[in-house]
Amino acid sequence: MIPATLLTNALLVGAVLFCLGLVGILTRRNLIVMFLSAELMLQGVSVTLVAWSRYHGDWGGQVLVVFVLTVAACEAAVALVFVLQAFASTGRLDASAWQALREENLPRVIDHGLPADDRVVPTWPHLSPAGVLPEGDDSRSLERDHV
Amino acid sequence: MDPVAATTLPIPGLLLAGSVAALAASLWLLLPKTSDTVNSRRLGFLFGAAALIGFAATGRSLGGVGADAVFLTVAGISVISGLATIVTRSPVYSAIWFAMALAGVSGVLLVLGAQFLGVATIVVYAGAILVMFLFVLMLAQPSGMAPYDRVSNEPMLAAAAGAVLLGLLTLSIGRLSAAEPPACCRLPSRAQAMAAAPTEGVGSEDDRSATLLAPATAGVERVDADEVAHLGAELFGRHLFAVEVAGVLLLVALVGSIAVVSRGEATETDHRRESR
Amino acid sequence: MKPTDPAITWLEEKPLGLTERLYLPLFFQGLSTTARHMVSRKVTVNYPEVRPTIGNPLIYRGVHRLNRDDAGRVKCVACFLCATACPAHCIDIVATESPWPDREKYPESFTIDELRCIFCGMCEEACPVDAIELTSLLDLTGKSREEMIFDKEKLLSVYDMTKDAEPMKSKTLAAGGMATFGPAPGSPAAGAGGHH
Amino acid sequence: MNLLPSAATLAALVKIGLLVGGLMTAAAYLVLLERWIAAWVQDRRGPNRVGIPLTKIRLFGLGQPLADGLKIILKEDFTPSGVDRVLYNAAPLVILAASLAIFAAIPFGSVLPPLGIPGLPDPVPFLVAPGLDVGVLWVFALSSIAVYGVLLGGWASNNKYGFLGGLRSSAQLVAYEIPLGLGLLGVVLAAGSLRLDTIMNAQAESGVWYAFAQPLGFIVFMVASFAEAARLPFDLPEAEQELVGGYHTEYSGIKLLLFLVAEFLHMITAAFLIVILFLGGWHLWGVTGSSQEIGWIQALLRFGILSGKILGVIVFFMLVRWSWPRFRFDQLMNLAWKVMLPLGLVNLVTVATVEEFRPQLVAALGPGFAAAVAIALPWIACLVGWLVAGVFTPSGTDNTPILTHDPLDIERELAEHERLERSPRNLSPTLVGSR
Repeated sequence: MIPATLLTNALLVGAVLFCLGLVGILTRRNLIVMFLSAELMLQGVSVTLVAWSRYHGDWGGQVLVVFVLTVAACEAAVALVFVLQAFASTGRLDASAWQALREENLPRVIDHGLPADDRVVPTWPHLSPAGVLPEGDDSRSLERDHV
Repeated sequence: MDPVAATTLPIPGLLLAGSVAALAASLWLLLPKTSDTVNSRRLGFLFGAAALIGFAATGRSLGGVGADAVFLTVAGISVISGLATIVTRSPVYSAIWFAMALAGVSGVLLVLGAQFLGVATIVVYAGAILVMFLFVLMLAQPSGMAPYDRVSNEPMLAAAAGAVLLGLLTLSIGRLSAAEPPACCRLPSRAQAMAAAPTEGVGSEDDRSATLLAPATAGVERVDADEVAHLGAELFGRHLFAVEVAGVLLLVALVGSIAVVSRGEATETDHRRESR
Repeated sequence: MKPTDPAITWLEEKPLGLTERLYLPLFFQGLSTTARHMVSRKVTVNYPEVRPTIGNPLIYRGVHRLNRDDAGRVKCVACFLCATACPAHCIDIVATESPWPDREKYPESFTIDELRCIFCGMCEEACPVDAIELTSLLDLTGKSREEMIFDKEKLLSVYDMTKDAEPMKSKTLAAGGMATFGPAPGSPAAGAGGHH
Repeated sequence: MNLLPSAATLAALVKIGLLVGGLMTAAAYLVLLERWIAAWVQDRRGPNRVGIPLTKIRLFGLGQPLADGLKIILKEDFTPSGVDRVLYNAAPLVILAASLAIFAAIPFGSVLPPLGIPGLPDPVPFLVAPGLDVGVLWVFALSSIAVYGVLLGGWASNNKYGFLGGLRSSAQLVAYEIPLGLGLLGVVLAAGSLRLDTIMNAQAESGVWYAFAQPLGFIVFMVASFAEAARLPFDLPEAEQELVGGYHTEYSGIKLLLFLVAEFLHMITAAFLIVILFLGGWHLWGVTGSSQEIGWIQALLRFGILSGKILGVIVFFMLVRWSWPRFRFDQLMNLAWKVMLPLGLVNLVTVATVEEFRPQLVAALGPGFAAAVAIALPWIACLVGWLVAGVFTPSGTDNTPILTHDPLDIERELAEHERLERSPRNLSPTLVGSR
């Protein structure tokens, strides 16, 4: 049992986390950050559930949080696979790079506000291959008596 | 109802509106945009601090924020880290901030007396899920910041929507405690019902529900000693079927993700195995 | 060498037996080996207090010395064979006409840079008169590079210091009847020695 | 307002101080012990020179940890260019803080006799956070936090060896947490509590250590805790021969010290858990008794026995280091997922069955015979599981690398080189100008 003071405060924290997660999932474009925002919303819901559960002395809310954890784990496994597949095919973690599921007659979404990729791609020195070609032909190595 | 909550003031509307506006401005300024400058971010932090103080003040008027220093600390950690999670440009840092937020949430759960869930959150989220994400992030983005991390979709609208939603939620939480005990709380809770019931159940066949009474009568400061045992009994008693379903769900997710990820890579290894 | 080279013999790995696959027998075997070595006699010594014992000083390659003959003169005839044989080029000899009738030259100066020396023992083997030898002195230390360049006097003093403990190898070998390898012991006119 | 800390707070502070001080000293001296054992196993004598400074007293080299610590602290704390500074500096702190915080839930003795100080619970337990109901889970949570230190340290170093070490390490730690948990679940099931002190008391009361009651769980837990502590034969994270130094390749000075101390703390934690969960904790038959009302002598005796057992396990850890070669990474993962996980499940099911049907067994066979059956069943499960695992292990594995092309095909390499040379992207401006 917890006092009502703690209940309202915990509810407030849950609400803040939920809204922050909502803003994150609406605005951010990186697939993984979007996923983190969704998890943030789940955290807010968990706090709320536990607070009510403790307030009422009923264990149902905590049981529900256990299921939230389970679902989050499943979600992470499946989502990560799809994110990885998207990354493997496009080389980007951008949500808008993943447009293969749109309707056939719809045009492709093109980002106009996207800044140019000004990341410096490091150019590594190309060293000449190490070693020298072995002399003679391979057939002579048959007669070789030592290495 | 708690006497403190019953005597609290109604929420000052102006304060709430101000906090909502400050939060919206802060979110808009802090979210990644192409027009970002150092000063705009500073201003965003300023607004964010103002919004935090505003909401804390609102919470205080709801029922005494500041009574519990530990709760305030962990709540502050979780909220600030949550904000940082969504506004940080580098995804790796974003994930680190999310881990901090998790630590804060876990602290909140511990203060609320849910020991098992508090620690399980860390084990499952921070220990397994987030590590996987860090793996992917570190492998996918070795250095620099991708263009899509430097802009966000409709930051102004989203910030405003989020702030307004938070204001509304705060308002309803305030109504909940400031007004007469609302409908949901007027219903006798299970513990209250048990506390009201005659205590002849103690020592009889239903020992579990008898100990469940104890927190209600022994006062709010007492740490619930057998929290895990209660949760386990509830989980595998009333909700056994749901637990089974959750187990199947986990299995399906595992098999599904392995099936999807290994579809493209199997050929070469299989070929080699066959040839040997 | 390419992996396709026919000179390579590819070995099939022996399949694991049941004991090996059960793992624990090998586990305890490994542990018992470790435990046995933990209590066995140690092979190292507490060095400055306890001197390590040199098994056979005749084949140990420590600090050099220049031997003296029976008359106490330096035995070297300044033939430069050791300096020629030295792979590290650490021997420097200045030869001059010998004041004695039994040889033509003798070393006016004979220096070895001990820091450069790799202690391979080639000089010892090349020497036709058994003048240069490697002793079993193993702790060669100094505080400066100059100190580690041994001149003729120092090398002779090493001989004076070690001659009782370690007589000349040629004499030891002759006494022990082990002169089957190398040139005839003690004969200054013996040819280039040490091809074994 | 009462500014003076309460007696309970003071007691907690004293316990924390003793524990942290003891752990730090123990970590320092375990380094010396590790070097000694390494030397003895290799027929050497080991460090035995450093004693009391400025005197000739050598004390068998007991001053060595002090000298080592001073040396590494006074070394230059070098930060390479190109690192992510925040995470680079934070990683050692994270890992050390997490490794230390684990001990909040680990009891390091039984209880003190009643002191009669007002405000203190009587008897005083040897435990920093006695109110924590989920001690085992706490240990798990914080050891999973320690993964962050490794992963971030490796990534922030901007070094391929560091990064590979970090990735390997976190994959290994995450994978072996599952067999670790399965081995532990059997104990939790049998003791009926997640509190480590309750688990110890349960073993003391019955007199049957869980290592005897659940041999398979003991083996699985032992192997998994070796892997969690990243000790040989599971020291893949910092395999010197392959990865230079693993995730702490780029670290030096005091930050490296923090990493190394955290590693030793992991080993101490693993030893604590093995002793507490499976080897009876402070209990020894006929010596310590099992009651909670004890005098001073018995309290200290129990503390001594616990410490002795832990030291024994740590010496075993160190002996193992010199006995077996390191696993390859695929073997490591195979062991975790294909051997240890099923064995852990077998143990869990056996223990659950025994615990479920214990009342019926006692009713049918009498208490003595029922106890014998309850111990015999897990042993049979252990033997069967071990044999099955052995028989179904493949007798040879195909380790030849899958080559997309001959690595010694020099013509191909030369052609590739020429192609890169010709591509304009890689030409520096001066070269373009001169042509």
